[in-house]
Amino acid sequence: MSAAPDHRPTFADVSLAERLDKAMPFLLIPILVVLGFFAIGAPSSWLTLTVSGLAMGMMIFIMASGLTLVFGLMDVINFGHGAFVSVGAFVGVSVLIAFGDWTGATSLLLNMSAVFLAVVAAMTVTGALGWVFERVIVKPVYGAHLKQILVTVGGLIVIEQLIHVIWGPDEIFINRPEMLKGAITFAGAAMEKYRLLAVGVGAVLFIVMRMILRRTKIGLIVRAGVENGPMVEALGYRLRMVFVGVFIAGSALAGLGGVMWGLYQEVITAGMGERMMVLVFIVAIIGGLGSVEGAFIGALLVGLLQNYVAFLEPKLALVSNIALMTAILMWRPQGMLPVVKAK
Amino acid sequence: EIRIAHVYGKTGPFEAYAAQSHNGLKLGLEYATGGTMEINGEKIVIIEKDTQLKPDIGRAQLEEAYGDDDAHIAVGPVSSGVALAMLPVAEEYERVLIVEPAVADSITGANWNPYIFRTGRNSSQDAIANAVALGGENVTIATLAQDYAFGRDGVVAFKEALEGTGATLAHEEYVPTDTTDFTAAAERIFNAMGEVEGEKKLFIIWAGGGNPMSKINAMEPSRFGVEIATGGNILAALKAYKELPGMEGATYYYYEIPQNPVNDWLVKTHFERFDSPPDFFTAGGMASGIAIVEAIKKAGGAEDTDALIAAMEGLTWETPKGAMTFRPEDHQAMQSMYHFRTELQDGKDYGVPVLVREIGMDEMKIPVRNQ
Amino acid sequence: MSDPILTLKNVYTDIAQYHILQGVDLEVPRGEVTMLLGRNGVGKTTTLKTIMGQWTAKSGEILYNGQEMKRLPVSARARAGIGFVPEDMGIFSDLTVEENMLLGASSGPLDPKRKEWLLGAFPALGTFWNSEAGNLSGGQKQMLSIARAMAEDRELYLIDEPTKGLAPAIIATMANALRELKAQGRSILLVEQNFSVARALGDSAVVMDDGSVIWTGAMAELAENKDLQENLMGLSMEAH
Amino acid sequence: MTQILLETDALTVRFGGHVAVDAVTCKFPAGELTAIVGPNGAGKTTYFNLISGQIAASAGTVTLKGQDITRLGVAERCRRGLGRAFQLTNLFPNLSVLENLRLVIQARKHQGFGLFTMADSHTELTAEASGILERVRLDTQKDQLVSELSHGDQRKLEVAMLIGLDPLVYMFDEPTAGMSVDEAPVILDLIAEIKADTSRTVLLVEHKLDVIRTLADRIIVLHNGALAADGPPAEVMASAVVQEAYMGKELDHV
Amino acid sequence: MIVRLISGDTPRSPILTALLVLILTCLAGAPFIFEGVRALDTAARICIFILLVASYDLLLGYTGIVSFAHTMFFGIGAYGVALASTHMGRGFDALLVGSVSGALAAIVLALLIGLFSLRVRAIFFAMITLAVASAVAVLVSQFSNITGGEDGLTYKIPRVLTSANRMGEVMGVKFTGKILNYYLIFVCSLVLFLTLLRIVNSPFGRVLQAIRENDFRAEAIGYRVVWYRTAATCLSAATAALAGSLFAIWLRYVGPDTTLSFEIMLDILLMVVIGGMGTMYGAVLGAVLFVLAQTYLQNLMGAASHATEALPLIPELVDPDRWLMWLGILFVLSVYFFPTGIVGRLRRQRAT
Ligand SMILES: Nc1ncnc2c1ncn2[C@@H]1O[C@H](COP(=O)(O)OP(=O)(O)OP(=O)(O)O)[C@@H](O)[C@H]1O
Ligand SMILES: Nc1ncnc2c1ncn2[C@@H]1O[C@H](COP(=O)(O)OP(=O)(O)OP(=O)(O)O)[C@@H](O)[C@H]1O
Ligand SMILES: [Mg+2]
Ligand SMILES: [Mg+2]
Repeated sequence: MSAAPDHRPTFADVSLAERLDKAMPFLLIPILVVLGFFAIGAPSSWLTLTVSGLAMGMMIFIMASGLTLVFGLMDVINFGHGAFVSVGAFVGVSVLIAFGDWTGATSLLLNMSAVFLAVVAAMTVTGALGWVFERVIVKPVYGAHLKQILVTVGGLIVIEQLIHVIWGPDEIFINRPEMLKGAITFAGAAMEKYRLLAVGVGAVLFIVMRMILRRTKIGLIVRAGVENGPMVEALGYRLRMVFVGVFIAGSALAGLGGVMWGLYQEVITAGMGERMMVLVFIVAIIGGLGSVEGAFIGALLVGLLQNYVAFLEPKLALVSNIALMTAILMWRPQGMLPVVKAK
Repeated sequence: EIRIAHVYGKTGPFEAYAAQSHNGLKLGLEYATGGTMEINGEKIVIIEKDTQLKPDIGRAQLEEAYGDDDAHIAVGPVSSGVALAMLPVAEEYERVLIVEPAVADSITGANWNPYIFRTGRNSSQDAIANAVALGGENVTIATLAQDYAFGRDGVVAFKEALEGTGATLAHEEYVPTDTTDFTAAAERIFNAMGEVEGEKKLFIIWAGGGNPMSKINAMEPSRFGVEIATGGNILAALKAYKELPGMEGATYYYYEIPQNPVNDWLVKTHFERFDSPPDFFTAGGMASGIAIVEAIKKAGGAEDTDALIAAMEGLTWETPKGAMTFRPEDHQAMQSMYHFRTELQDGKDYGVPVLVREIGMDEMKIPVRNQ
Repeated sequence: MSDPILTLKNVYTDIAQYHILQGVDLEVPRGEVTMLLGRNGVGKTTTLKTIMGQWTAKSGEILYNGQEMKRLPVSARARAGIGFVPEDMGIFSDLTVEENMLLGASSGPLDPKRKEWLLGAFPALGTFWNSEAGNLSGGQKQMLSIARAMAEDRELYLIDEPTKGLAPAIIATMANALRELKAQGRSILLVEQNFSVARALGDSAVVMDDGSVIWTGAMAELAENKDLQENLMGLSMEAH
Repeated sequence: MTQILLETDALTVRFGGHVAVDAVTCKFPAGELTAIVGPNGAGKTTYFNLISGQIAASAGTVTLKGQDITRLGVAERCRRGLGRAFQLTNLFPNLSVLENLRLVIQARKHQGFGLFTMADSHTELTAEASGILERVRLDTQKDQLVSELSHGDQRKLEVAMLIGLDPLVYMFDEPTAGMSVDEAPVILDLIAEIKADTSRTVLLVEHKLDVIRTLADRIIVLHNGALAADGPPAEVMASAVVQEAYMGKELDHV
Repeated sequence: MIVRLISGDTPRSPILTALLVLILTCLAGAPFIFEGVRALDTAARICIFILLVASYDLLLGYTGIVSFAHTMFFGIGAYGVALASTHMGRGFDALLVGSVSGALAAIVLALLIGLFSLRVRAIFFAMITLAVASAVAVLVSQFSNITGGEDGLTYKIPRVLTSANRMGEVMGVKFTGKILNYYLIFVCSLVLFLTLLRIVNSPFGRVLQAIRENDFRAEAIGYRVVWYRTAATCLSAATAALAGSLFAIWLRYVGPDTTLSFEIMLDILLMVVIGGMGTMYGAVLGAVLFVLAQTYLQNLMGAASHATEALPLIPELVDPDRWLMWLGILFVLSVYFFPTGIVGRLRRQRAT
């Protein structure tokens, strides 16, 4: 066929500064770690703080990962996420208590099996709950932020109350499995074993999520669907199913986050997830909506910064997260690595 | 009839504490009236009001209790903030309010008025009891507390009380209430305590969620020779003590500690009714219930508030914790506290506080601060 | 020729309380370009959307390959082999051009041959392959919308005013692309205001007025007959 | 010589490396209608955006009546006399037609910060707005919400709002796009009327050649962001660049 | 006259008019119509929340700005009065100084936040205000030597306004200072509400609506959107602060939970949405309904659970202790049943 007349637009070189600007988010963490080293001085303290900060970041990432899907990709402000975290913790802890023999044994295999079972149970329950939540509560309010806030807060309250009904109003204390107690000491620094586990889980989750979103069209379908659902359907995709699926995945991840967080806190309450919501939203925002990488970097930044600041000047620890968010949004109004543009 | 209003946070985060307190109150009234629920032939009516843990609602509920329901005496609430908002209402309506179990010192301190009595312990009592339990020659102590009024006041009282014991306070660490990661705080404490000689203790004052104890314990403070210490808590929270056998501190109540007829009755009845031991706040609730009955008996009725106040000032009565006395100056109930050590026991999935020594009410010099 | 690929029989469609389509009958013969013509607001877009399922037909039949489609959801109709270029272009503006194209190929990866063919017709898309589609110029968006519908081989294409905002040179290449599709045996239902395009491409024509079809016949016949044009569409289209 | 109202000097914008508008220098005198043509993606809309301030220039200046306005914001430029209608309708959908127009006139009269008067008591605004609506033949629909209007009526309102703004420089971006053959003439007549006012200047982006032939006093051609031709219509239309790059081969001969 | 008073913004629905008149009458005569302290307290709370919600509606409904920092301004006003009364002693001068300085502080803070909205997207702005508001709440509990921390501040207001001031009987009701206090609140709320109503119906109000509809175009026709947004934020903040001052005068107590908590923020949001955004009258209906539900739902449930005692499961679900759950369900249902709010629904009913 005859080609159209070709118009070659003029392209100028992209400057080094612009290229560096692109890579900047990935450099933030090494920069922060180095700055931390000089500010703290004592190497063993620095090592302890760095490792535990990274681990804390990983746990925050696990909780924020589901939100990155639901809030970042699907553009649903779901305060119910906090309730899913709590439910995940309660279900997981119930399983762990039921398998008390396994968690009490000094066998890593048995311990991990119990934790694995707890995670599976928690994710199943929160995933199912997410399905109901999507159908009953969220479906009518896609695209309407204010209403999403109201109905999901309503859902949050109801789920928290149901936790009270089912598990009673008391907080539940739980001890970690035997082999996950205590710390490994290395070069004068103590690293909790449990945190090392969290690092592993977080890293695996990160890689898996990245792969799924890169290799499949799911991310694209959701983003396109948020902007123009009818068009996505007209291209032949069953958008509803994709939305429901992603919502379930996000809820299940909240459940995973709940188990991890519950085991970290060793005490669980119905409001535990709700209390993390502001932090989790901060992570999703500074990372850039819909970006797994962004949320990952954001979570690690938050974890590290919290620890460094709390060590150097505890009074400032309170505002460190908000200062971080403000600084990043001033620098990049859409967050660090936005996949979806904020409206 | 005698109308008693229980104004407390039935719903909200402290639902569990509220239930304990309410059961305790009812058991107290039952015990003191010998099961009749009548005083001098007059029936006791309990009116329940839910503060939802909100100060403004608490206040409105108390006004309603005094104003619309015409309650003679009110009891409650759980939260200090709510209690403080309620205090002026008692003065305005000129009715007695028995505060139980809110702990803030200022309830019987700066914000006190003559209509306020408190059966629960106050923060100073807690702090001083702990100082007595932990202090000693050649002991160095660091504190970790929440960075708000409750935490700071607690440390100040603890510090004052420590002076007489020969111990020194080496470091005060404050962290935000919602802290979840205690690594930084622990590092700071270890850095401060690492070089110190002698016995080293880290005293943790913590209220509500979060669980600094086991998190700091996981960082192996024993590397620096630091032992963790803290006060007592509700049964559920004692699970966290399991990790710390041998830990010492002072507690307000644990059902196996006090040996007296009232407590025996309480434990027995509680097991019968609820199939569980009475907890931290059950004892306090019961103490307030018994106090009400004793006071009304002594005053010859609940109608005349001035007579009631006169009867209550200096009143000594029996509670699950032994005798208590409302001291006339600030209407705070003087009471014993218990120095404990945690032990692991078969059949209990928590660290059991075992009595080391009862700290009698005369041993603690609780300052009067309502002037 | 075999039976028509698409047949509408007496289709009625309401939007809210308005009766928009009032008994539309039309046929799209297999392997041909059928023009859907008419003045503004007569219901051309509504007809396409009803076929696609974005509006629900209240009554009547919509037969695709002889199968009733009225109850099928939108996505099922698309999977049955219908490509759609909507009037408002339906660009996913936050996605890149590449991502838009990937979504166009809904049943698998984007075939490299097809991609090459489309970029030949619309070189601007290749130039901005990795840019955000929202930043494209008006005409470039229109090209993307057309290319996206063709990213995958479909049996029937529904195309709503593809030439608006396009420069004359691009209109010519687009017309060529449609011709090539036809040569491959694909069928096209095309709504168009630009009469020279209609005349150059159309095999048959369907003219609508006020929610129903008022004339059906060969495109050549309509193109020849100025009086007929004036009768059916108010103005002779040649004049503008 | 007539006064130069608007002037762009080496006006340039880059998106990343892409130079979308490339050093365009051009003067627009009063009393003239300039048509801007060029292939898709040539930078016509972007050029408008640069003039009206919707995007910031990477280099070059925009001068209005001799004053450099390159650093001013959109609202400020508008207040100084740059008026713009949009390619895609861009109205206040849930307000009435009349209210849309009143807002424009209110803006021109700087009455936006009246806090304690009742908006409806400003009858002079209503009167002027009604007058304009009559001119574009929208007066019967003035109490309807804009979202309930048909596409063509929305386009008319778009033009009416630009008239209500009464700017020195009128900028139209494909005003007749998607408009049917019987609606377009109303708009074109209005544009011709504006053009007749010698204190104003009109810039018009169009792809329809017949519209350009009837209205334009002058044509400028943008190609890959750069100014490729500038001159009287007949001359420009005949030039090889325009033939080759813009119009391609006539459809009928393919 | 009345039409001028309500700035020409008539309710445009007979039912709505009837409801508004009913509410106004009930509030105006509350001390005489209803009995008991609880009822008076509820009426005062309703007045204050109408004002607070209306001020939020100016921001959300008219300007389209989603902010979670509204309780922060409410709190600033309340703390203004509390601090002034604590440090200057009881007296009207303290109330005045407290209210005015509270409103000024709110304006300054709103200015800062408003300028911030220059840079970030709407939804991020919402999240930032959420974070800022929670940080302020934490700061208040931190600076306990000034603010009383978690425990809040208790203080005295002029004796004239307390029940200790007995002024004889009116229509068989003991007319105390408390009733005087109520009328102070009622009148202030009414005047401020009418002022807000005037503002939203002024030329300025129309520009705000334009900005909500299409800020891009508003800018393009010559309105400096940031200025208008900032002005709206400041006005709304100042009004919220005044509502806070009234609340402080009524309660004689302030604390973070009563004035700053996120829960109150959500209540406000719900009231705006149930009532109908961008209508002002929606604020009235929303506040009345919600405050009534909040106050009496528990009692109602108590009665219900009593009545259903014999049935299985149901009494447990309607147990008064589970009232929060029903509140949650109310959140969900009200959004379903009143997508355009009660006012929107009533007005549409007339239209069709
Ligand atoms: N969402 C809607 N709500 C109400 N009426 C509508 C809606 N969409 C279209 N209409 C009306 O339906 C009628 C037909 O519209 P349609 O878009 O099908 O016309 P068209 O033939 O495609 O016109 P055009 O040539 O302008 O694209 C018009 O009168 C229009 O006003
Ligand atoms: N915000 C932006 N970011 C990146 N590129 C942009 C942006 N805006 C425009 N462009 C690019 O600049 C070029 C010029 O676009 P412009 O919209 O000005 O074209 P146009 O001449 O109006 O074309 P059309 O006739 O198709 O409307 C296009 O290639 C477009 O992709
Ligand atoms: Mg159409
Ligand atoms: Mg353009």
